[in-house]
Amino acid sequence: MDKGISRPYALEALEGLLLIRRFEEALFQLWKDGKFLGHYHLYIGQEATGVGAIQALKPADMIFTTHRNHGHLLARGTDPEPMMAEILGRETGLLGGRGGTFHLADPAHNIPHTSGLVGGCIPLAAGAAHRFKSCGEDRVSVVFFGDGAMEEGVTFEAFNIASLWRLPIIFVCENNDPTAQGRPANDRIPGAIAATHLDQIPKSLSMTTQVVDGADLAAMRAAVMAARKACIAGEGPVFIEAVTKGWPGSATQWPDLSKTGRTDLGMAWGAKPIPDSYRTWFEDEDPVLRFCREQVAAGQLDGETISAHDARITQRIAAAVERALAAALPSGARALDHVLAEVR
Amino acid sequence: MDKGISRPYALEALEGLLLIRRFEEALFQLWKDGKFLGHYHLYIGQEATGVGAIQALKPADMIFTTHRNHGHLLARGTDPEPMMAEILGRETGLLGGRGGTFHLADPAHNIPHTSGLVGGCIPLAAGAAHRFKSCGEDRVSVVFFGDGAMEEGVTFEAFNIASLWRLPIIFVCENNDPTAQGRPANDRIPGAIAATHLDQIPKSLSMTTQVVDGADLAAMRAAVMAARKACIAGEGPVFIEAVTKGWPGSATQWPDLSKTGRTDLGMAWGAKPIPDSYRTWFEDEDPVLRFCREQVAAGQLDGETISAHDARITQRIAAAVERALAAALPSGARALDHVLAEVR
Amino acid sequence: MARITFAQAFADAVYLSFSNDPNVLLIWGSFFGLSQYRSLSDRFRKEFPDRVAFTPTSELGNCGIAIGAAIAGARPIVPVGAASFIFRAWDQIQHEAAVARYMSNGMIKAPVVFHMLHGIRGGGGPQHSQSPQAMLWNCPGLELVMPSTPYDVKGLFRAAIQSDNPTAFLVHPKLLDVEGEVPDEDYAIPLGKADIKRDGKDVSLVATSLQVHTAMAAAADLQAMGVSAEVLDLRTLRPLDRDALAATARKTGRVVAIDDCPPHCSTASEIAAIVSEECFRELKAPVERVTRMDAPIPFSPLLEDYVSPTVDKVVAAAQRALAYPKSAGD
Amino acid sequence: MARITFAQAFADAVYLSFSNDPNVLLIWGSFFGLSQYRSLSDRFRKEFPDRVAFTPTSELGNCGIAIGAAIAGARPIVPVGAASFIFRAWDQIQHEAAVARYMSNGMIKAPVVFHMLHGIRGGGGPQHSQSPQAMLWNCPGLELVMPSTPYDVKGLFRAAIQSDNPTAFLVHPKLLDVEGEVPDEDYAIPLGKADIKRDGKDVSLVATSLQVHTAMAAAADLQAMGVSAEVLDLRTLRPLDRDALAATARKTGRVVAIDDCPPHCSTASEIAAIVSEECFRELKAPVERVTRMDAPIPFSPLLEDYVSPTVDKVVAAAQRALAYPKSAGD
Ligand SMILES: Cc1ncc(C[n+]2csc(CCOP(=O)(O)OP(=O)(O)O)c2C)c(N)n1
Ligand SMILES: Cc1ncc(C[n+]2csc(CCOP(=O)(O)OP(=O)(O)O)c2C)c(N)n1
Ligand SMILES: [Mg+2]
Ligand SMILES: [Mg+2]
Repeated sequence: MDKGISRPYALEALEGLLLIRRFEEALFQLWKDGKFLGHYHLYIGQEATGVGAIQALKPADMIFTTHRNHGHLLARGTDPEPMMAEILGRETGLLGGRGGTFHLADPAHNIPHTSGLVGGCIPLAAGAAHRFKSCGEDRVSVVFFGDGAMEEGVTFEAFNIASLWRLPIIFVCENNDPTAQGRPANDRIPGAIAATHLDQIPKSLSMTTQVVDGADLAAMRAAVMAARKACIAGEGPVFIEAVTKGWPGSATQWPDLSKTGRTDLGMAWGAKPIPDSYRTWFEDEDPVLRFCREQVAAGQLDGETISAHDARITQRIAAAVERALAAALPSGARALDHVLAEVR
Repeated sequence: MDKGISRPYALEALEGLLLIRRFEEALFQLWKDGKFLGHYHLYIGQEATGVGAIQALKPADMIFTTHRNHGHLLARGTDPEPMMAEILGRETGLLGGRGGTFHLADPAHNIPHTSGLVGGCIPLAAGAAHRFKSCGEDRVSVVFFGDGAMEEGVTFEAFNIASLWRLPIIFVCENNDPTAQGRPANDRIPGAIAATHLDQIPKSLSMTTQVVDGADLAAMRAAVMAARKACIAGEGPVFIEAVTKGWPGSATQWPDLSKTGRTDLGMAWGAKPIPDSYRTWFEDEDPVLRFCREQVAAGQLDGETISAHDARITQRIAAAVERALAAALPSGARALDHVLAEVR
Repeated sequence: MARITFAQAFADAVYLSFSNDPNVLLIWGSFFGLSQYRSLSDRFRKEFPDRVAFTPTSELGNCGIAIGAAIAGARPIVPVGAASFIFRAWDQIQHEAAVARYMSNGMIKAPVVFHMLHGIRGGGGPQHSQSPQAMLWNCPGLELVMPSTPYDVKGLFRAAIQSDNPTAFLVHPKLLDVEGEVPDEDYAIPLGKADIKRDGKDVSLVATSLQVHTAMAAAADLQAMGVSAEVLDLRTLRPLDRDALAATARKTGRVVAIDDCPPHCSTASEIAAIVSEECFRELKAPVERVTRMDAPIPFSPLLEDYVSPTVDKVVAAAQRALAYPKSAGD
Repeated sequence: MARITFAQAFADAVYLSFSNDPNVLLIWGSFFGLSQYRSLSDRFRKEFPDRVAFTPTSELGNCGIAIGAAIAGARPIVPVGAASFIFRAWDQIQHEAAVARYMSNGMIKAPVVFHMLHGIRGGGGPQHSQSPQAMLWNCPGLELVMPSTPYDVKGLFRAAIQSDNPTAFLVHPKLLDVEGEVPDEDYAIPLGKADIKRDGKDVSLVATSLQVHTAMAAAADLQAMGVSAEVLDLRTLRPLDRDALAATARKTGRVVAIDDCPPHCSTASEIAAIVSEECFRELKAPVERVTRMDAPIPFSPLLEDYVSPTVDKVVAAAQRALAYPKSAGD
């Protein structure tokens, strides 16, 4: 499995990583400023998983995701402006303001429906794979979910069916809490799983599995590419555990950007010193810094190129925020649209 | 692990085995005669599992079971008459006619509640174990369920919690369809499981597991005894897969006793020739014949003793049937009793 | 036109659906329970093997698979067996199927037909006798179809499978061998059109599914007592034919609503509430509700009968409505 | 007597329950959602560590564990978090907890308290805003408690935990910081006793949980218009205080039933049906139902508001009831 990544793909990946990072940072600021209410989940620390995985897919493949979905849409190419607008409950939002952060979806990019319930999308994704297989289409279904979803029975049921029916589906379990396995639940809230390794569970159901460093973009990309090939060849589902260290700002309840601050990319190529607080995060764990550092070290991208991209993307996100904030809230009277389709 | 079984236990076991076999045969006849309506499930072919397992328990241990529960109650010492009466919907039934065959239970013998839903009792049993553990009581909870329950998410969830909390619970999975694993579901109705061995699933959740020949009474007894010890020692749950060959009368939908007929125990000691049809059943698989054959071969019991027991038990069952049939149906006006407890 | 059983008409409708639309998939379960009609499904199993998938016993996963397949363009049918089992899949039906279209602002759809065998079946006991129609009517975004005759099951199934909405399609197992005239050709009965199964002028009996037959038997008994009862079969609850309901209530001024759900927040309660709203002035007596009692369903027959809606209870309710005094002083 | 928040009173009641009964167990979840009150539960977590077990995210399993522990002699509390999540556990609640006593002919009991945060919470969207009270009222064998004030939550929780029945204990997250006078000592409010939260004579507003506050605000608005509204807080739905409901309906002749469930088969429908049965003659206008509309809950605030029961809608409903003409010709 070649983990290399050529320059065009590296640039595309950089675009995805920075879009996500700057989007999430901007979003945190909006929340701090009281521009939207409610619970939300940032993808900071997991960017390389989503970007690497989605780079390996074809446009016709279908993606399902969770409450922590922003990164997946951005990696897929969804316009950040209607995403931001949706989170702000605006009329111009992806879903006209009906879903909010929990449910960002983009049917035009084959991300049709996002469940905010733990494990909710896993059988849906298997169902889409079943449809593709029964139509003889060369498409795969991919579902992203957290390690917490391994605790839900619905996940087990969907794994079992996918394995029995040899469905073309890639299960990407984003384990952002890799110390939780095998520990008694009493050590932590919420819950835990009794497996010492998460992939024991799909393995017990005869599924092909792979554990990948989720902060290693090229490794993720290669793993999903291989999994996609196996799926299309009719070899059945693949389970990928993408392991990432938890971002220090991932508080139990609310994300806390104040800990690591707005990311200064200069830390990737020595233009900016790495601070003592959260040093391991900046030096080893932050997947965006890591990608930039590796690309610069390999001589494929340089600090200047990266900074130029960053400036453009930062500007793009700022503009998206501005336009989203300026958009109107949908008026109440639209609330009864689309409850049911017209009877034909 | 000593698989031997002394004479008093052998006689006790014989009692259980014959009670179950004669009860189920009588029940089939009642159904054929139209004495009760609805779906029902016989324990024929699995007698050694229930009798062996339950012999290893203490009276204070708690037992949960399924739609295929008759054998478990009889092995535990429940009087066959109120069982029969319950199946016939009589006032004198164990549950006053509220439950029927699906729900036979006997709180006085610590079989408090039986669910007819696949997997329904598995978390309940774990809950009882949790209660015992949190009270510091030296009691275990035991739950019997079919291989089909491995397909339900609720089973997985209960396994996970039991393992995380190291609960004193023994999961007895009665696999009466041992050819179903690892096969695509399309080969059979209903469903299947993608594991090539059922115990892979609890193993993936760090549980101790053991596969036992469910037709070998002494092996079942020894396995449950050891499991009970481990539970009481705080070592956490044990999963036992008790494998039995399907009784030829286990039709997909309705049991069919006409295939193997009323069991003639003489086949165990050569007093009665073994017919050609279903020869492997009679020679190798029928757990009642097998137990009798082994005991006679070992010189611990003889045909005469066994026949005498059989005659008494057959007579007891016949009397139970007669009294159950003679009992009244509960009158409608009782139907609203016990919906809710009186408010204290 | 032929005289066939409800089960046969149902199987014909499923077969037609497979034949007419390559998107129809079957996420296997049981159409006909353990009845003698099981073999009727062999036909579509054998003719469309690529579109029939056999499932494990895992209702939540199975329904989720169907919903996902629907989102990806299929029109799956999931026969879950006893309606009781649908409680395992409650979350996927309520939270995914029923909201998918709405949450997407109309961009996607999830046209699954969830078929289940509901109701008090004779010996089903507390866990195999559920009637979830009241709970399902309380779930926005879900169509709810409850046929009562061979003619209706064929036409309503054909409409349900063609609808772009998720649909709960409830059949009572006691209906399977009801016979009736059914056209050979394909037809759909629009959802949301109630049907007057018997004309009458003194009292209206309003029901769905098996309870339409309870109502018809009660109407016959009432006829013998000189009372002319109208029987309105709502056929579908969402969409509801509110006009037909109001019309019969206005016509007779006396309504008995019949349901085999538990009483509180039952479909009978909803019918009572609607009728009282629409026809407050025209009602000559309070709407009578005949439902299952507020108890689990016991196994034994006299107990079961006691808590069930029955012909006698419907007749008694109609008589109470008819005897209701004109004014407090009467 | 002290002035404390609803959350504090609730936490005090849980603490008292732990202190007074060694059988009380906590199958961990979330009492107070993500609110600032989360830390209130630290007290019983720390003082009774052996009786507090932390669960995985597996609602069906967790509720099953609690039911099993109850059958074996415990009195567990399961706080499942958002009421939406209870749909994952629907089967165990309906099929095991609610029928255990009945099916055993009274030999066993399953006294679990299922606690959940129900209702339209502001930005909860289609999957985190469920109000399952109508569906739960449709489930025989289950007590259903919906407190509205600090005083009530303490007394009703104490009654629920002492009851031998399984109980659904629903709290609206918007109630958590409501303040009120609460006695320091232990007390229980018997289940099945409604409470007149405001006396009035022209129209009765009937509600539970947060909607009691909607009703109180509407009553204040109506007062300003010269209308005297009575607010009846049912407090528990099973058991129901049918007498208090009939009494207020008789007193005013005009009833508005308020609920944040979807409309069909809602608790408002049940109240309308009961009131129409009990007080047919005394009613001067049809019972008005103010419920959530028949749609999933959208995320954006104006959309959410549009489909929710609001003070304005209650005032308008009361006015419609008051303006209802005495006879068709009026
Ligand atoms: C069925 C259900 N139960 C509980 C919740 C509440 N909840 C929201 S996020 C979350 C934790 C999920 O953890 P994980 O799957 O690892 O995802 P992460 O947030 O770490 O990305 C929980 C329990 C929910 N959304 N759905
Ligand atoms: C939740 C649920 N789904 C479906 C059923 C219908 N059903 C009854 S028995 C059975 C098969 C169970 O197989 P297994 O667990 O192996 O038990 P066995 O009958 O072989 O002893 C099924 C699917 C049920 N009772 N409950
Ligand atoms: Mg996680
Ligand atoms: Mg089996």
